Amino acid sequence: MHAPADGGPVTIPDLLARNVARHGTKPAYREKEFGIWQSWTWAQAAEQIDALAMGLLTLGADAGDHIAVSGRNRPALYWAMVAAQRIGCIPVPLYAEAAAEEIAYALDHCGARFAVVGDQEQVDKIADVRDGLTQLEHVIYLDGRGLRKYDHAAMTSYADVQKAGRASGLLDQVNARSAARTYDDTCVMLYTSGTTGRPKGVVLSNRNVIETSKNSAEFDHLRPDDEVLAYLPMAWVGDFIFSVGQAMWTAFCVNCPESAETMQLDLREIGPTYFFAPPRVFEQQLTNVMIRMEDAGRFKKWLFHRYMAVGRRVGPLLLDGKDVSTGDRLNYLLAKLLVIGPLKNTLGLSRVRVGYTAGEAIGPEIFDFYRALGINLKQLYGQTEATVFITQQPDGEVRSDTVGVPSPGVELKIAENGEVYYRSPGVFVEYYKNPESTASTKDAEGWVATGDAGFIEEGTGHLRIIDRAKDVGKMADGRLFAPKYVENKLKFYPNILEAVMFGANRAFCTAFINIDLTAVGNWAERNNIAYSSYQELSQHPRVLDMILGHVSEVNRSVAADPMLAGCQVHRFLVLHKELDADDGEMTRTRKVRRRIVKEKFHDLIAALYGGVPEIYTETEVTYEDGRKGKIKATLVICDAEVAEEQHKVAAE
Amino acid sequence: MSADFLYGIEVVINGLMAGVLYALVALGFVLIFKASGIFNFAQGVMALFAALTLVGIMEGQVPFAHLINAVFGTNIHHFGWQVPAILAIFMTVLVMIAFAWAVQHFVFRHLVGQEPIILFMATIGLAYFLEGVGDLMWGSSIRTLALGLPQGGSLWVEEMTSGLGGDDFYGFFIDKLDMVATLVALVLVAGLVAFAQYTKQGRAMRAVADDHQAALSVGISLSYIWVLVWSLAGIVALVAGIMWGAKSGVQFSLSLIALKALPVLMLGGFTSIPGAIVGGMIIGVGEKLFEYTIGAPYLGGATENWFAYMLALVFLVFRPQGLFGERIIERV
Amino acid sequence: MDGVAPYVTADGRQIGGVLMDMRGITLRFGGVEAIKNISFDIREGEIRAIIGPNGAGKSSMLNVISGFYHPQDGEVWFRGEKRPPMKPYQVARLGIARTFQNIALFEGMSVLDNIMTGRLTHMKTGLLAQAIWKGKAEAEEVANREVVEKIIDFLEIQAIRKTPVGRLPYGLKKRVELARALAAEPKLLLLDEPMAGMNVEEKEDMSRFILDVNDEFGTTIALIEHDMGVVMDLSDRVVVMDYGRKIGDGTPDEVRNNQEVIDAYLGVAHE
Amino acid sequence: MLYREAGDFKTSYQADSQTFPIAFDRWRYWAVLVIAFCVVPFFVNAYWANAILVPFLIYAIAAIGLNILTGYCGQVSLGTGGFMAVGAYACYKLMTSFPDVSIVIHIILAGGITAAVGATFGLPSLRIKGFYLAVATLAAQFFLVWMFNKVAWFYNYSASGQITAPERFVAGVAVTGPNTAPWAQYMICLVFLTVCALIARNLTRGTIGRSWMAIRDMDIAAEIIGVNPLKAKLTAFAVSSFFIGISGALFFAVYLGAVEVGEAFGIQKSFLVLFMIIIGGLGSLFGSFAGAAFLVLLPVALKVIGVDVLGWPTDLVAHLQLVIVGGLIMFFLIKEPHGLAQLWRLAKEKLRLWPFPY
Repeated sequence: MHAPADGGPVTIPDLLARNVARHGTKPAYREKEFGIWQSWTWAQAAEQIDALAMGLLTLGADAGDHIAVSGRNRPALYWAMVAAQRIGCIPVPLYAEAAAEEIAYALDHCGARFAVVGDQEQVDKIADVRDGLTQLEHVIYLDGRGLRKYDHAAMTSYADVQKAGRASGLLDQVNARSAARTYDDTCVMLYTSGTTGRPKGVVLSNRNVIETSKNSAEFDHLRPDDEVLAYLPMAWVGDFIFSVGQAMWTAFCVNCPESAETMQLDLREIGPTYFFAPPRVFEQQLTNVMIRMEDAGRFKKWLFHRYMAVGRRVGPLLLDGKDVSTGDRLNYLLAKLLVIGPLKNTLGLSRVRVGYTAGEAIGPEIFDFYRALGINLKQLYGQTEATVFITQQPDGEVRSDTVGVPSPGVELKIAENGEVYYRSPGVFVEYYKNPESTASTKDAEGWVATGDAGFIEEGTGHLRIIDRAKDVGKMADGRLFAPKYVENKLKFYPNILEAVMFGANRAFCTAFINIDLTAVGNWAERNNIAYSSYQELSQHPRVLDMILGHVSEVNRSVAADPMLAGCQVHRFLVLHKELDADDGEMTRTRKVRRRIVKEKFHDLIAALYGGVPEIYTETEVTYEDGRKGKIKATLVICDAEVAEEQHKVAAE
Repeated sequence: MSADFLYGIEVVINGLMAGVLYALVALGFVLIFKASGIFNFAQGVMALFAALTLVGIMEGQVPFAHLINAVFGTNIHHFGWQVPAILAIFMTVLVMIAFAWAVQHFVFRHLVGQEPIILFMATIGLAYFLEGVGDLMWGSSIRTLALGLPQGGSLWVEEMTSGLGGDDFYGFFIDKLDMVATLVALVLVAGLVAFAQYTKQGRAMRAVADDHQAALSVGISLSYIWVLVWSLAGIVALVAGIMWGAKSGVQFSLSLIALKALPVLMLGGFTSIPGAIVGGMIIGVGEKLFEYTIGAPYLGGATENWFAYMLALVFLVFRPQGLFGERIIERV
Repeated sequence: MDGVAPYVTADGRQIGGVLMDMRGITLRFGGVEAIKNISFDIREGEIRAIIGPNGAGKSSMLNVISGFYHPQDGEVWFRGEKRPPMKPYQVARLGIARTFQNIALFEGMSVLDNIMTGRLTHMKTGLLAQAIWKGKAEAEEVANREVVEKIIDFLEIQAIRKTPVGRLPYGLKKRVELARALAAEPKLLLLDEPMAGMNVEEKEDMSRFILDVNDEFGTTIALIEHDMGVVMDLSDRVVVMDYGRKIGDGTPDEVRNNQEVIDAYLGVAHE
Repeated sequence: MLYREAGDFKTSYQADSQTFPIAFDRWRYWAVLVIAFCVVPFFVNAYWANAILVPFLIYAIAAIGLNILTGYCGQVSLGTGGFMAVGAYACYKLMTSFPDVSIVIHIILAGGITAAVGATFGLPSLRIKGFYLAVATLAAQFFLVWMFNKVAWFYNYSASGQITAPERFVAGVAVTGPNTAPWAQYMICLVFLTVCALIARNLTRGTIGRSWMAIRDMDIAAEIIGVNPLKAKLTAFAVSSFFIGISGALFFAVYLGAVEVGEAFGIQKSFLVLFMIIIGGLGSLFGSFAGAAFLVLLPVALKVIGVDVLGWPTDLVAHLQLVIVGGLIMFFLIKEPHGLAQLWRLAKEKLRLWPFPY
């Protein structure tokens, strides 16, 4: 891989310039504000970016500086990242809802001199930890609401910085700086939420970002008239690629919702044509659909189920371009008119041409539901270190149990322990200030360990992920222990929000389970089951029964697979609290931190293997406002039905 | 005394008599309005309906004969008997009470707490409805009401007064019927006032008028009171219907004449019984005098059609709450 | 205290000269004297509270200021000029907006339209232009909509923009009413018991908004409120009324320690 | 169910506050216009024109007028008949006095004159409210009718006391007079209705409309936040009367051709139009159309069913009609005070949420 021979764009600013030239008057960014979608064309956006870039110069930003960006998705913040690149700085997007100390760590680690933030909330967070941060010089805020009385010595409003910039007339200097950037200079630095230990700063070069964006954009035939909704954390590599990389490459329009609360509404208004969402978003949407339909009249319910069935049968076939009988086609047409069309529309998905989900395995029925609606929902498998794309599903080869074939330019290999390795133009440069980790992840030939165990299907060439490599363990009797695999099967039930399996070096498997409050709560209402708290609901006998049913079913399906038959859940308990990032039990991207959970709830695990019928426990929790408290509970321990492993017998 | 002046007097007297009738109908409005805040536009049609019913019963007509014949192809019209006036009147009263109950039960019970203007429009609907029902029950042809009330000018009065103004004055011409009507009206007005003042229901009525909540709290049944006032209004309507019916036949225009009571109320104020009476007089005399002095000679006559309203309109602009209505202090 | 010298409050807000000066106001209803010869002033940029037991004549005073009642006696000076007797809508055009004790929103209209009515005093296009709409009228509409949207954003009621006010819960209605008053960009904002019937949370929000309004827009605010705590926190100066008389005037502390006030008002409150 | 709103977003306040913000509604609106202007005229015959279309169009204008006054500004008027009469007679006098001026001008002027008269009778509304005012407007009704009856000048001293529309042409096509083609009647009324509706929409969506509604919903508060009640009420009366005047002119010149004021513009007319807006929906332009259509179609339908099908006597059916209309008024006021328009709104809500119940 080397810089484009044609001397084509080598940086994001280059792409910006190209888009201004080609699509100057086409909307580039939109944001729902003041009741309408404020829009900026590519030309206007470029002007805004330059103004900020010059402003940053007046504040004395040097090439190579890190500039932190934090806040909800807003055009101005995306511009801030590009503006940083314009003057040879490195944008470092941070998780807006991260706790103060996490932000402090990142700011300190990258030594950011400037931070561009959304509003008072962000400013306060930084103010809390400011004393510890020696390098941080200046904070630039977007929304001045409530900040009038703050000391503005080291703080300026975004608009003022731009004004100063416009006044300074340093455009030549800005251009000079961005002209100096090469294909292998750093494009952006992203902090991985890291399931274990401290976050690591992943350094991605222009090459990484642009090559990947180019390949993936071509892979899905993205077009300049596409629309995306930018609502996922800006610090997440996915959002950077979709809303910056691909957006810049294909020059499609990035739309920012008014606020997290109005996301669904804004989604419906915009009706994106290219849509990414982690499984939980699709899950939530589906759960809501089902809940809302529960209150519908008889006729509507009947209509809904009748035609969703048709959709399930015909929709996917049509999507994959298989041939379908005329009768079914007509039927599906009817379904589209009466149920699917309006439904898709109210969900805001009717225009989706390409939809992706990734990060976690997605439940088959969820997946099928959206496919039934005729939404081209595909899975991809990726990592920050790969600039997202490792494998993805081509149109027409979409399945819920695989993560697709290697993305363009990606090579795969499977180590003997089953771990998946990849090599691609997207492979990251390094972990910032962390050579050891870099070395341990990426070898000399540039192969990167995913840390996931999986295998490539014969015939299709699709990759199937079993679990985190280090989580795939052996049980006492040597059988394979793949917790994630089972946990996902469990999580596919709307009633189960989270599940954590144990069983490494044990005789049998056990599990913690989190109920989904929305789903179960609604179920409780309909069966008029009274409950005063999450805790009480979680321990309600009928709830436990229901969960028991789910677990037993999963056991049966697991038993069907000889390799994993050992991973049936023999005993489980329903946790009295939701696993929560604020309590460190999860990452910001809602991945379970096993080690921490293990330590925190050791008493419960002991009980699971101790064979007692119930266990009393006390747990420390952190409230929204950061106060800590204890909750006490007595948890029932249930025994699940375990299916016979006749396959093994058959095998011998 | 000059003849013109005397004729003027005669006009005034006739005006007063007409006024008493207006006052009578106006009372019907006041009763309902005081008790329920409903401004009953249907009062006029009620008079028409009452009169029609009375005639129908007296002539032993089959109610809804038209409809029945049309639907079942039968050809019935009369039972073939005549009902004596007194009995017929009594039966009509019953009908009006039934009507009052129906109105309360089917319509206004469901409109409690609505803005007055909505209630007002509802009564317009009621007026239409009732007119239709009346026509369906008894047919819409013009009927004569033969109660045997004295008709025609009173010679006695004429002789008594002739010569007062020299040769060209032949004495006051005053219709006997008007005199009767006046008497009846006066009696009824007196009766109503007495009823409101001295009977238990009367006091209850006024209690309700003053303050619904309070009335409720002392255990007065609102709907009972409302049925009561609607019944009274019905009876008033009947009397008015009889008088005008006897005078100019029972026909639709009757309901329009009754509309005259509206300006009377605007003068007198919607909540004041004395107001209604005085207002009635003013209107009665006013319109007759105007017609006599200006209307007929200069404007081509028939000014009674609008004079009352104009008078009320002009008057209201200067005293929105009417003669006796109490002043409203607006608050925010 | 009543010196006219501009000063700066503890939290750094500029208090300017006298904006409105009530001189010897007396108001009678028939025989009843609702307000007895009361004088006090309201100064640029301050939050001025009027407190007192029920029936002290607070609301009447507000109604006098907004021209709804016409005092038999006394003068109203606004921005250094004696205000001739005016109709309420003329007073509104002077730049005096208000909210009402029991919410007076236009139930038949959407939140947006309600707030837009607050802009009426700024709208000029004639009947004909409006009938044609395209051009002048539409331009004016849009211009004013922009102002209104800023306020909607400021009071955080974006979500209910197009809801008919009839459907809103009490607390939100109060907020919409405030928005409608703000839309007029008033020089003087009168709030008649802005927190009546609110729970603690709503009260906190409302207090925050009132402070923010005064802070961000520098709007002068005169408010009536029963909740002493709130009043003491919010206001720069307080007028205390009792039975139509003025029995105290000064900073919250001064008032708190005024014996007459304690007897008349706090005393009552303690019963 | 029929709505597809995803991707239908607004980037400007103009777009956001347009009459039909939803694309689907917009298309339907244009479709209706196209059909009304380009299709119907070719199929309309005398019966349809006289029994349904023309009266509907004319009453729709009147209903819009009254709705502005009553539905938007909250001032109930029972003088509609009288004001229509003003329009009619004004138009007649203009037609006969200036024969070579276009009838269109005359009709518009007639509206203007009616507006002036209406404003005059609106003056009391500043002092008197609610049904006091309603009754006061009866004064207008009775006085005006009486005047046109008694003052011979208005009907050019014709023996019959009637006024008869002379033949007049628009673009060479006869629109009044005995030998007017049905489609011509239809077209001129349609044009006037369309323009009136547009004007009404523009007025009600903007400043003046809001001050009307403010007065309607809470006049005291309205005045305190800066609405000038005099201006608001008088404009309401004037604008309302303008439309009613136009409808009156059309009713006389185009529809009836010859008019005797008492029967054509009597108090019954006032009630009829009032009922239209109550049934159709107070404070809704759509309601004005719906109400007019309903009360124009009802008698026709009843006649068809009662007389033609069941063979009942006409007068009986007429009486039934009274009962039904009266009943409907009470029913709507009790069950759905916002009339057909509200029902329409609810149906639309359901369709937009389909398949969800909420």
